[in-house]
Amino acid sequence: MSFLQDYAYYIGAFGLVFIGLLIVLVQHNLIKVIIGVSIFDTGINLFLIAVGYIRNGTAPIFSRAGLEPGAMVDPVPQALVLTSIVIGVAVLALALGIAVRLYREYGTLDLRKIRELRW
Amino acid sequence: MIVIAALLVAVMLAAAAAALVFRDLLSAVIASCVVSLIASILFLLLQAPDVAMAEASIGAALITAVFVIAIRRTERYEE
Amino acid sequence: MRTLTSLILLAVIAVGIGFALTEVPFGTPKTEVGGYYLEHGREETGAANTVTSVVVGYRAFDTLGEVTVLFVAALGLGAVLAAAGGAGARREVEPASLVLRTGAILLFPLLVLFGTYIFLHGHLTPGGGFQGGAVIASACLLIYLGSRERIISRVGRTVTESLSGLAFVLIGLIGLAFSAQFLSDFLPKGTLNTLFSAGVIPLIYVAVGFKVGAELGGVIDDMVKETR
Amino acid sequence: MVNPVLLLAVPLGLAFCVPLFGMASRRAASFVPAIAALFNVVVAIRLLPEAIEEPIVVCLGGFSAPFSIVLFAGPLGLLLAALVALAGFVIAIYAVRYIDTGAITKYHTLYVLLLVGATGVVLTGDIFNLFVFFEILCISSYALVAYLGDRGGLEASAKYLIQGAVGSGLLLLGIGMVYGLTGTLNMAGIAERIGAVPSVPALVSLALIVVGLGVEAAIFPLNAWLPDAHSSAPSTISAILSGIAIEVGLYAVARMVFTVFGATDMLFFLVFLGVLTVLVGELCALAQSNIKRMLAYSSIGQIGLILFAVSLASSEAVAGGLFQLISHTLSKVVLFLAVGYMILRSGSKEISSLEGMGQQMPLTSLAFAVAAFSLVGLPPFAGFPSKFMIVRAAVAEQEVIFLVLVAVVLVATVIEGAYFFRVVQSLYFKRGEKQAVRQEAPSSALIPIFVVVVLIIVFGFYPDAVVRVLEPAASDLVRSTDYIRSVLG
Repeated sequence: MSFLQDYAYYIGAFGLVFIGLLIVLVQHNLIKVIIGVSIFDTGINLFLIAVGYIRNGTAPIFSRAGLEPGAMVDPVPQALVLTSIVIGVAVLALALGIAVRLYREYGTLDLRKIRELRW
Repeated sequence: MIVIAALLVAVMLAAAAAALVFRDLLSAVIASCVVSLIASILFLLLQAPDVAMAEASIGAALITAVFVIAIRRTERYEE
Repeated sequence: MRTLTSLILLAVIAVGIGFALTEVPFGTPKTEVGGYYLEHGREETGAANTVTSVVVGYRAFDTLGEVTVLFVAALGLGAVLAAAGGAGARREVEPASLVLRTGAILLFPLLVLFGTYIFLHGHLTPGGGFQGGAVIASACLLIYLGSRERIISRVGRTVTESLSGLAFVLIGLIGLAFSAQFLSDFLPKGTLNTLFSAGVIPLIYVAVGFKVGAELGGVIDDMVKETR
Repeated sequence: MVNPVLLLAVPLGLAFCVPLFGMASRRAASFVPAIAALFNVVVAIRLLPEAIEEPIVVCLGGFSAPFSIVLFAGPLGLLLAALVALAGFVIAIYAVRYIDTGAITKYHTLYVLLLVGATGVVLTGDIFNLFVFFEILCISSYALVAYLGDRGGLEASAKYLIQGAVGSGLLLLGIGMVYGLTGTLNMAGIAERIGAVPSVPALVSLALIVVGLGVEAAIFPLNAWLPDAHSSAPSTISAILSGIAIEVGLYAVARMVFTVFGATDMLFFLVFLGVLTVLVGELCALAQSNIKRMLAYSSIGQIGLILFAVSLASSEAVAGGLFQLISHTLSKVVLFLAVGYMILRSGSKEISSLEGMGQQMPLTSLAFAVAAFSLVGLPPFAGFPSKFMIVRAAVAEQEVIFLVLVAVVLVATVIEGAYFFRVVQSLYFKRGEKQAVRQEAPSSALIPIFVVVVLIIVFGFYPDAVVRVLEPAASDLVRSTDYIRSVLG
């Protein structure tokens, strides 16, 4: 049980990171690769939040009286992840736009077939 | 609580693995949407409500919509 | 072959990260920067939500960079899709059913209202400019689902994007001119936990909300009308 | 005193204005990048003497040092900011006429934002802020590589984007780990505490960060995207990517390794990687028949040389590496801009199609030849003193292994000479088969090109003008204790 308590979130986060990287490395379909990048990003975000967590902590919002700053989780990783989620979406949207255009030029999304530039 | 979290993690990893093996891109996108949704519940359990909201609205909803539109513009099945 | 090399590569990374993680134990307090923000965030920025006081107060410059990233991506998407010159095939779209259409029309103002509520209360409750902007963008998605014809005005979108970005920069420059530094707070802090508190934070979040809404809505709009 | 934050805020504000100008008139929008870059040149050069005396540290938001985002405007940061702005200005003037297809307003906005991203990376003193500006730089380059919307550009952009996205993910992972280990995001704060962290986790996070940044810096195994991207982009974008983007990536790597992590035990590995990058780049460049691809591979070689010099870590070697960085930026800007109109006039990117250009486009060819000679390292041009400084510093290490590596670098220079002379030869001494009349490039292109050519020659004759700034810049990079003191007091 204590193993789960210590490692459940880390396992989840790095599980996503590795599955995401695996998709990027072994898949040939561009959209599939982009899905891999999205899972990879989610894993990193989960890791960052897990770094900032404090056991039995509360959310860092002083919504009512009697909340102790010492018992709150670290707000900084949450701020970083907010930024990183938005950046991730920006990259994914651009990637999907490029994928749509590539499909129109080549008629396929298979990265093995899209290789005019190799010498 | 930790049991719930561990179960969620297991389902999330299974969904991610499903995204790896599905040859139907639409199913793969839905699987990655499930990953994002569960991640947003995990954010909530980790006392990060702001991030959970952002992940649910941006990471799970909007980007899935963009994925689906992109798949409609291209092709649904991997070769 | 490729799978095998990838797996070996990942295994190497995994071992390295595994070693590193032993020094980052889960669930223990590790940082003093975060502790400082929790202790002093309320009086220094006036926001009850400490995440907001970090995002829009202490690290507001990151947020400016972040809306810029979104701006870059939306512009880039527009540029990439515009290069086609509208050569795509027009396809006939089926009109949406009456239920969907009516539902979309009814829900649209509610969603926009909800998004506005989220970014106006960013310094009090969870949420803020990004989440609120995303809700507004999903209202745009709903419009597309319901009426299937483009109704988002291109000019309006460009003006919103530019003006909200400019507003953010100008708030920063006013801080530089009348107070200590770029992006420093030049308004009174007000009472904690009321709507009119936290100095410039609500102003910045309004600008961010408009900007994120316009960018994400624009991304969806660009993708949708790409072949129509 | 001018506040260094204006170097970022003013161009950013102008970038948000470009779409508004664009609605009024496209012509107005196309001059904004030049105005923004000119502003930055003036401000950066004005601040430089002050920064050499004492680095200017700006705490944004008015909070005290480790709790706010810090801008560190030291001699190195401002020197690179001035270089970014100068190259940006020249290319922006050229682009006013050169870019005439596609979504022109969007091009100019993205271009200003690319400059903002590069300037932000060199000025920031906060590791996560560096990530944000790095993303601005990368995402605007992904979009600009695909700007023409042709098959090559889209394919290159897709490859670049996927590799870049994985790279920035790894960078973020490294940043998260560093935050978990040291509890701060301020670079000086990390530098102060990293000594107390056990070495394996510190090394893992440094490795993640270096790999993440190394994708953009085009260090050897991570540079598969570069030749495609640089050769398929519009020539103005090739010039800015080759002259600015990879250098900024390399700056970030050096800043992390030297100042933040103080990882002296990693340096030999980087020296070796640098030499490998030189060899791979130059050998591949020799095999090319496409002129832009050749220049792209030559950039890889040059980046390897700069990495080699900087990783030697003696202050003379670092200064030499930075000088090489400046002369490479100037030369590559001229080369890509000159080649831009040559390709436009001849309609082909093959080197063989450039035969006889020496007679038909004499001024453009002259600029190309000067920049090529400078890059190879021939005297009276800027490339000679910089390469000479690097070789002298490497020999001064007095170790056999460095002598061997210097020999390898010199062989690579000979290879570089071989392929550039081949191009210059076909420009001047071969008569093209087709006697088509090709017009000289317009003056809107020639004036900016020759401004840089003059700089190359001036720096070649008076290297001291640069070296005076380079020495404080080098110690800014290498001496991390001074860095910590000026930020945290």
